Amino acid sequence: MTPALTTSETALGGEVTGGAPAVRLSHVHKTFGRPGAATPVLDDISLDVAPGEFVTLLGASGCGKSTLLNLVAGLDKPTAGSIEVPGGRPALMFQDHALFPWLTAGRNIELALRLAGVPRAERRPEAERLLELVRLGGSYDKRVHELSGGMRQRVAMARALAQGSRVLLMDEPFAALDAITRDVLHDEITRIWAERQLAVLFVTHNVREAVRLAQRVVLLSSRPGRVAREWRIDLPQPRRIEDTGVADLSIEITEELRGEIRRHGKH
Amino acid sequence: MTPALTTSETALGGEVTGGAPAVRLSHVHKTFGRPGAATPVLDDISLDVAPGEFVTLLGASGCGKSTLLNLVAGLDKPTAGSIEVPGGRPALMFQDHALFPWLTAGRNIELALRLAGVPRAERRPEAERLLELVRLGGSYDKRVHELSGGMRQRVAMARALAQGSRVLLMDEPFAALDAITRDVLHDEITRIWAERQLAVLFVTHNVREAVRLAQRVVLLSSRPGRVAREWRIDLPQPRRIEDTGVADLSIEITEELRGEIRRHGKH
Amino acid sequence: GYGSKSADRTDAAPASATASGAKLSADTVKIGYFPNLTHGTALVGIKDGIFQKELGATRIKTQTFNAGPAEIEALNAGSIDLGWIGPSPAINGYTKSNGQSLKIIGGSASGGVKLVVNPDRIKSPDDLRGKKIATPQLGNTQDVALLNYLAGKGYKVDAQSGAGDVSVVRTDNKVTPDAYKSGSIDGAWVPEPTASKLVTLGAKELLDEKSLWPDGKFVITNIIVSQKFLKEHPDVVEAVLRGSVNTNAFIKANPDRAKADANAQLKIDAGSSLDPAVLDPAWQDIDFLDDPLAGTLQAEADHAVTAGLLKKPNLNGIYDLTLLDQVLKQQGRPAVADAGLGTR
Amino acid sequence: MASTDTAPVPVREAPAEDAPLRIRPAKDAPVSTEDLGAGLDALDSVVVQRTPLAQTLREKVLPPALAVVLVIGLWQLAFSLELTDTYKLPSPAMVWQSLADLWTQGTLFSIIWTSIWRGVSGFLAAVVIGTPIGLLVARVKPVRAAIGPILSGLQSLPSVAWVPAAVIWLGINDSAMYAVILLGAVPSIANGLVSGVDQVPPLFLRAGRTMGATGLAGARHVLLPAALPGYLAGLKQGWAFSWRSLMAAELIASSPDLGLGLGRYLENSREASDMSGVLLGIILILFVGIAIDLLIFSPLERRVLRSRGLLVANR
Amino acid sequence: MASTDTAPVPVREAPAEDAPLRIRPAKDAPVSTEDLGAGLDALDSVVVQRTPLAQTLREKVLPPALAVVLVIGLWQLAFSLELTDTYKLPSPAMVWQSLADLWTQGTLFSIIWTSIWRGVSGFLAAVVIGTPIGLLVARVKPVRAAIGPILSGLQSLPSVAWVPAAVIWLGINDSAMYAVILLGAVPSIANGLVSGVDQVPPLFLRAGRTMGATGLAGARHVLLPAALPGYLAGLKQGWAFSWRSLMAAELIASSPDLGLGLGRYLENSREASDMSGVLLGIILILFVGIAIDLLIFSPLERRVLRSRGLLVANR
Ligand SMILES: Nc1ncnc2c1ncn2[C@@H]1O[C@H](COP(=O)(O)OP(=O)(O)OP(=O)(O)O)[C@@H](O)[C@H]1O
Ligand SMILES: Nc1ncnc2c1ncn2[C@@H]1O[C@H](COP(=O)(O)OP(=O)(O)OP(=O)(O)O)[C@@H](O)[C@H]1O
Ligand SMILES: [Mg+2]
Ligand SMILES: [Mg+2]
Repeated sequence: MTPALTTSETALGGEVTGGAPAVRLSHVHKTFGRPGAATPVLDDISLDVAPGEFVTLLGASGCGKSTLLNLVAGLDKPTAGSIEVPGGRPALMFQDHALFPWLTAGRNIELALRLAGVPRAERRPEAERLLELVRLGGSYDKRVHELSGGMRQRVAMARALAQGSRVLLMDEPFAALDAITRDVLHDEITRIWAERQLAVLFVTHNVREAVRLAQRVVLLSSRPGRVAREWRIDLPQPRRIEDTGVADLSIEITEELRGEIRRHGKH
Repeated sequence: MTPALTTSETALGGEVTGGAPAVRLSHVHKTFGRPGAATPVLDDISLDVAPGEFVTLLGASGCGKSTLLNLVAGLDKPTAGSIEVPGGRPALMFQDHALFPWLTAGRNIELALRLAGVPRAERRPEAERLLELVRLGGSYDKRVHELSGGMRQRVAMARALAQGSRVLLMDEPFAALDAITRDVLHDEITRIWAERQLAVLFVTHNVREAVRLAQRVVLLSSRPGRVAREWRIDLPQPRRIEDTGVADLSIEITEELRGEIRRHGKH
Repeated sequence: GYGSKSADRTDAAPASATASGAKLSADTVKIGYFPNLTHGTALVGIKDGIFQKELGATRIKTQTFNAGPAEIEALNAGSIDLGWIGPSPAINGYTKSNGQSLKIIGGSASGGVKLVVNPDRIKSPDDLRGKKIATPQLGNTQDVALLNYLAGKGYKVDAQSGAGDVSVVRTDNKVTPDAYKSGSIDGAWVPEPTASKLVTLGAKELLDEKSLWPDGKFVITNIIVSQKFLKEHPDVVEAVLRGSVNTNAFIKANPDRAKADANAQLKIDAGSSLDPAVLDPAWQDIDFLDDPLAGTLQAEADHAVTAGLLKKPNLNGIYDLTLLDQVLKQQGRPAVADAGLGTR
Repeated sequence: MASTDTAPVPVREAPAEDAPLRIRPAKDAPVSTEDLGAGLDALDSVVVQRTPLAQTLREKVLPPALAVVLVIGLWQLAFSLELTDTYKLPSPAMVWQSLADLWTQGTLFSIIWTSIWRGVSGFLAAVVIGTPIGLLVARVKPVRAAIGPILSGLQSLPSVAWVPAAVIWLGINDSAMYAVILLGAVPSIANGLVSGVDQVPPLFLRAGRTMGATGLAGARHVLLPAALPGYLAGLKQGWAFSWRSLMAAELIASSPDLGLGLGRYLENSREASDMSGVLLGIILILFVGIAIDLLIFSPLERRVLRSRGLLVANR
Repeated sequence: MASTDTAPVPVREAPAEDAPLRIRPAKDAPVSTEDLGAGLDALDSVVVQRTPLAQTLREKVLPPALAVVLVIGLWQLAFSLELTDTYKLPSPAMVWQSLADLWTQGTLFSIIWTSIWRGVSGFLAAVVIGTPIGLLVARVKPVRAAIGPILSGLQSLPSVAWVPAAVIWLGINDSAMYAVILLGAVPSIANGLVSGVDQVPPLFLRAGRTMGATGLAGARHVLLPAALPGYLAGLKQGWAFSWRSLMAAELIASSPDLGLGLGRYLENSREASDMSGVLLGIILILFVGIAIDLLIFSPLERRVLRSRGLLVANR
C-alpha cells in the first residue's frame, strides 16, 4: 500500500501556485445571528485543498470547524468571500451521524449509492462491502436506533464513502470509537484516500490522529476562527499512531493548540 | 485540592466486602430483540460501585457500555439479574447530549435544578455558575441548535451535575472536546467528585482519560459484554494525563483491550 | 336472515319499471319532490304509476329533497326538470333569478298548516306574549303567516331577529319536535306532518291557518318547471300535469287507498313510514287540488313585504298555466286563475 | 488555569423523595394502571416479543370491549331508570331492533358499502391531490405565503357551505359529492403534510442534500419519509374530514342513482323522528370510523413509529 | 489485522450531473421561484435578519394579495363571459353589494363576532378538555386501547349527527351549540396531541426521567413541550373542527336568544336562494378562518419552530 503523492504545492497560508484546487475558500467570513447581536464565527479564512490532498483541521471546541465544513458542502452560505468546489458536490460526514432513522443501516448506504447513480443490482453487494469495511458486516438490517453510538458513526462513514465524491469532508468521524477500531479505520481511510485520489478535509480533536492521517494539519484559532498555523506532515505513509514521529509532532502541535486556546481566555 | 479517599475495598470481580455500595449489579443479563432473533448484549455482569468511587468503563464500540448505563439509570430493565441503586435516582449524561431543543442552554440546566428541588431564586445564578464551570459562561441564552457539538456535550455535563445526585453516570462525556478543554474538565470533574463524594461510572474510549480519572478501570469484553478485567489505579491525585504513570498503565490496558477486541474477530 | 324482508323493496318501484308505449320528446323527465305529506300528489302519482301512464316510454327519474333551497339549486343545475315545492322557495327562486329560472305551472295542495302549542303554557292567543313559537325558517310561508297573524293580534316582533313580544324561533322541521320535547319552544306554526307529530307529543292545536283565508284555501305546494325544459319539452310537462290532475282526482276518490300509497312511497323514499297517529290527522287536513291559488301567493308575498322580510317582489310572469288549463279543458273543467301573474 | 477561579459547586443532598432504585427484570414489573402518575411513567420493556394470543386478547381486545360493555350498560341503566322518555332515549334493544330491520330488509351492507366506497375513493383522490399541494406549500416560500393561509381557511369552511355551490355547478350526482369531499379533505391532508415537513429536523434535509437528494428526489427519498409520522397524522385527520364531508354531501339529495348511504340513512331517521334509527346511524358511522382506524391507520402508524424506534419507549 | 481482507472499494466517478459548486454569499443568491426543483431546494440563509418593511411586504403580503386578485379576476372573467346565468354565479360586484348591505344595516360585525366568540370560546373549552384526554390516551396503554379508536371514530362522526341529541338533551340554546362544538373539536385536539406525543424521540423522555421529570411534572416539562409542534398541528385541525361544527350547530335554529352568526347567515341566504349572500357567507367564513390562521396559529407555529431551529433550514 503506497501513499498517493499529493500534487499540491501548498504553502503556508493555503495559496496554491499551480493546478486547480479541489476546494478553494477565499476570504470567507461567516456570521450568525441578527445584525445587532451578530456572532462572527469565521473571519477571513482562505484555504485551498489540492486534489488528492489530505488536510486535517484542528481547533478548540466551538471555533467553527463544523461551520467551515458546512460551508464547503454548500449547506450554508458565507457572509462574505467565496467558496469553490470545482469537482462537484463533496460528500460530508456529519458530526451527528445524520443517518435516516426510517431506513436500516444497509439501506442508508444504498440510498447514497442510488443517489450517486449506482445501478440497482450493484447496490446491495456494494453496501455490504462498505459495512464490512467499517467492521459492521452483518448489521445490514439493523435500524439506526438499534446501533450503538460508535456503530452509527461507522455507518455514517460508510455512507459518506458510498457517495463516490472526489471531495470528502469528515467531521470528527472517529470520536466515538475505541482506539483499536479507530486504528483499523485509519488504515482503511488512508487506503481509500490513496486509491481514489480523494481530497479530504478532516476535522478531529485528536492531534495524533490528525498527524497520523494528514499531509497537512491546519490549526484554527477561535473567536473568531482564523487559520492560526499550518504544518506539512512529511512523514512517510503507512504511519502508525504510535510512531515516534507522529508523537513528537503531536506534542509540538498540542503545545501550539494550548497556546492558541489559552490566548482566548476561558471561553 | 486533595483527592477524596475511597472507602471501597472492591476486589477484582466487583465484590464489596463492607458497607452498602452506591450501585450494585448482580448477574445482569440484557438481550435485545425477539426471542427468535435475540442479540445478547450483556451477559452475567456483576459490578459494584462504592459510594465516592470513580469507576471508568472501557470496551470496544458496541460492546454494551451505554446499555449498562441505561440499566443502572433505570431506563431499561435487565432481562435477568438485578440492579440496586440505594442512593436514589442517578444522574445520567447521555452519549447523544439529549438536551431539550425547546429550551436554551441555561434553561436546560435550570430545569434540572428545578426538578431537583432547588428554589426558584437560586436557579439562575446556579445555572450560570455551572455554565462557567464548563467554560460556557455567556452561552446561557443560546439555543441547542446554535451550539457546536462540543458545547452541547458540555451543557449536558452541566445539566447532569445540576441534578445533584449521589451517583453520576457519564457516557463518553468528553468525546467531542479538544484536548485542552478536556484537560480543564478533567480537573473540574475530579474536584467535584471529591467535593461531593460522588459515585461515578464513566464510559470512555480514551484509555489515558480512563486512567487519569479513575480509581478503578473496568474493561468489558464484547459479544456478549462481560467484565473482562479490572484495574485499581493507585496513582495519587491530582494526576495529569501526561504523567508517565498514567501513560504506562494506559499502554498496558490498551494492549489488553487490543487483545480483547482481536479475540472477537473483525466485528 | 339477511334480506329476508327485502321483497317489498323489489315491487316498490313499479313506476319506472313499467315505462312503455309511445315516447314523448324527452327520454327521461327528472322530477323532484319532498318525501312529505304536503307533496302527496307526487307520492301517490309515482307510487301508483299514474305519471308513468301519461308519460308512456319517457322514463321518470325521481329525486327527493329535504328543503326547498336544495330543490331550487337542483333545478337551476338541471338536475331536475320539474318539481313539487312550497310557495316561498318558488318565489325566491323566481325573483332571485330575475324571472329566468322557473315557472309555476300548477297547484298541488292547500292547507295542512297549524299553530300547535303547549296546552300547559298557552290556552288562548292572548297567552302568546313572552312565549317561544317556532317556524320552519326565516321568511318562509309559515314564518310570514305567523308574523302577519301576530301583527294582527297586536304583538310587536322584529321580523329579522324574531325578538319581540313573542319570540319567533326559526328551526328546522326536523328539529322542531325535539325542541318541543326539550321545552325550548312553547308552540309552532308548522305544516303537516310536523303539526300532527307535535300533537302526538302532547301539543294542542290552537289555530288552523285555513281559518285565516277566504274559502279556507291557501297554497302550500306548487308544481314548478325549469323554463328551459318547459320550452323544449312542453309535451312532457303536459303529460306530467295530466298525471297530477289525475292523481288529485284519484286521491279525492279514494282517500284511504291514496293515504296508504303515500305512506308506502314515504317508506321507499325516506326509509320509514308515518305512524297512523300522525298520518291520519295530517292527511285529512291537506286538500289536494290543481288550482295554484295564485291569489294567495300574491297575498303571502304582500304579507312578507309588510313584515319587512322581502323587498316588493316582482312576481309578474311567475305562472304559466297554459298547459294546466289545456289539460283541465280536455277534462271539461274550468281554467284556473293566475291573479294577473301569468305569462303574457 | 481558568478552571481554578470558577465558583465552587455547592454540595446538595439528593431530594428526599428519591426512593432507592431497585430494578428488576421486565417480567416482574407489571404496569400499574391505577394512577395517572404511574400511568404516565409506564415504561415498556424494550424487549419486543411476539406476544402470545392470550396477552394480545387481554391488552388489545379487553379494554375496548370493556369500554363498549360499560357504555351499553350505562345506557341500559339510564333507560331502565326511566331517566327520560323512551322517545328521547331508546333502549339498546330498540336500536338493535332497528339494526335487525335493516338486516332483514337486506339493506344494511349496501348502506354501509355505499358510504365507504365513496368515502374511501374520495379520500384517495384527496391524498393524490393534497400531497403535491402540501409539498409545494411546505417547501416553496411564495406558494406558502400565497396559499398557505387559504388552505387553513378552506379547512375551516364547513362542507355544507359548499353544497349549494357544488349542486349548482355540478348537479346532483356523484361529482358533486366528490367535490364536497375533496374540498373538505384536500386542505386537511395538505396541511398535515406541511406541518409534518415543518417538523423534519433540518439535519436530515442537509444530509439528503449532500447526498444529492435535491428537488423531487429529495422530496421522495428524504422529505416525505422524514415527514411521514406527521403526514400520517394529517392523513388520519384528512380521513375524518372526508368522511364528515361525505355525510354532509349525502344530505344534498336522495335519488335512486345516488344510492342510500349512512348519512342519508341518519338524515331519514332524523326526518322521521326515529330516535333509534338516529342512534343506529350514529353507531354505524362510529363503527365505520373505528374500523377504518383500527384496520388501516393504527397498524400503519405503529409500523412507521416502530421502525423508527419511536414506539418502544414511548408507550 | 482484520481490515486487510476486506474487499477493495471500487473507484467510481462522481456522477456526471454534478456541476461544480460555487458558493457565494447569501445576498447574491435570490431564491428562484421558477421551478419546483429549485423551489424544493430553496434554502434560506441561516443569517436571521430583522427584515426590512419592503421585503416583508414583498414576501408576506404580495403573494397572498396576488392570489386574491387572481381569483377575483378569474371570477369576474367567468361572469363577464356569461359562462352561466347571473343567478348561478353573481359577479364580485354583486357580492360586494351584499357586503355593503350588511354594513349599512350595521349587522356585519355582530354576525362575525357572534360566531367568532362562540367558536373561540368553544375551542378553548375543547383544548382544556382535549389535552388531558390526549395525554392519557397517549401515555396510558389500557386507556389507549379502550378509547383511542373511539376518539378517532368520534372525529369522523359529522357534527349534524349530534344536533338532534343536543337539542333533545339541552334544548335550543348556547349549551347545545357548545356541545356540538366540543364533540367535534375535542377528539381532534386529543388525537393531535396523541400523534404529537408518539413522535417525541424517546431520548427526551429518557432524559426527562433521569432528571426526575416523571408523572405530571414529566408531562409538563418534557412531554408537552416535546410534543408541541405536533400538538400545534392538532390544535390547528381542532380549530377547523370547532369552526365547522359551529357552523353546523348554527344551522340548528335561529332564535332571538342565539343571535345571528355566520353559519346562520349563510343558511338564511341559501333559503332565500340568494347566491350572492351564499358566496358572501362563504367568503366571510373563509376570511375568518384565514385571519385566525394568520393572526394566531402561524405566528405561534413560527415561534415554536424557530426556537427549535426547525424553521431556518426548512423553508
Ligand atoms: N445556527 C447557529 N446560530 C448561531 N450560532 C451558531 C450556529 N451554529 C453554530 N453557531 C456558533 O458558531 C460557533 C462555531 O460552531 P461550530 O459548530 O462550527 O464549532 P466546532 O468548531 O465544530 O466545535 P466542536 O468542536 O465543538 O464541534 C459556536 O460558537 C456556535 O455557538
Ligand atoms: N434498542 C436496541 N435494539 C437492538 N439492539 C440494540 C439496541 N440498543 C443497543 N443494541 C445493541 O446492543 C449493543 C451494545 O450497544 P451499546 O449502545 O450499549 O454499545 P456501546 O458499548 O455504548 O458502544 P459505543 O461505544 O459505540 O457507544 C450493540 O451491538 C447494539 O447494536
Ligand atoms: Mg463541530
Ligand atoms: Mg455507547
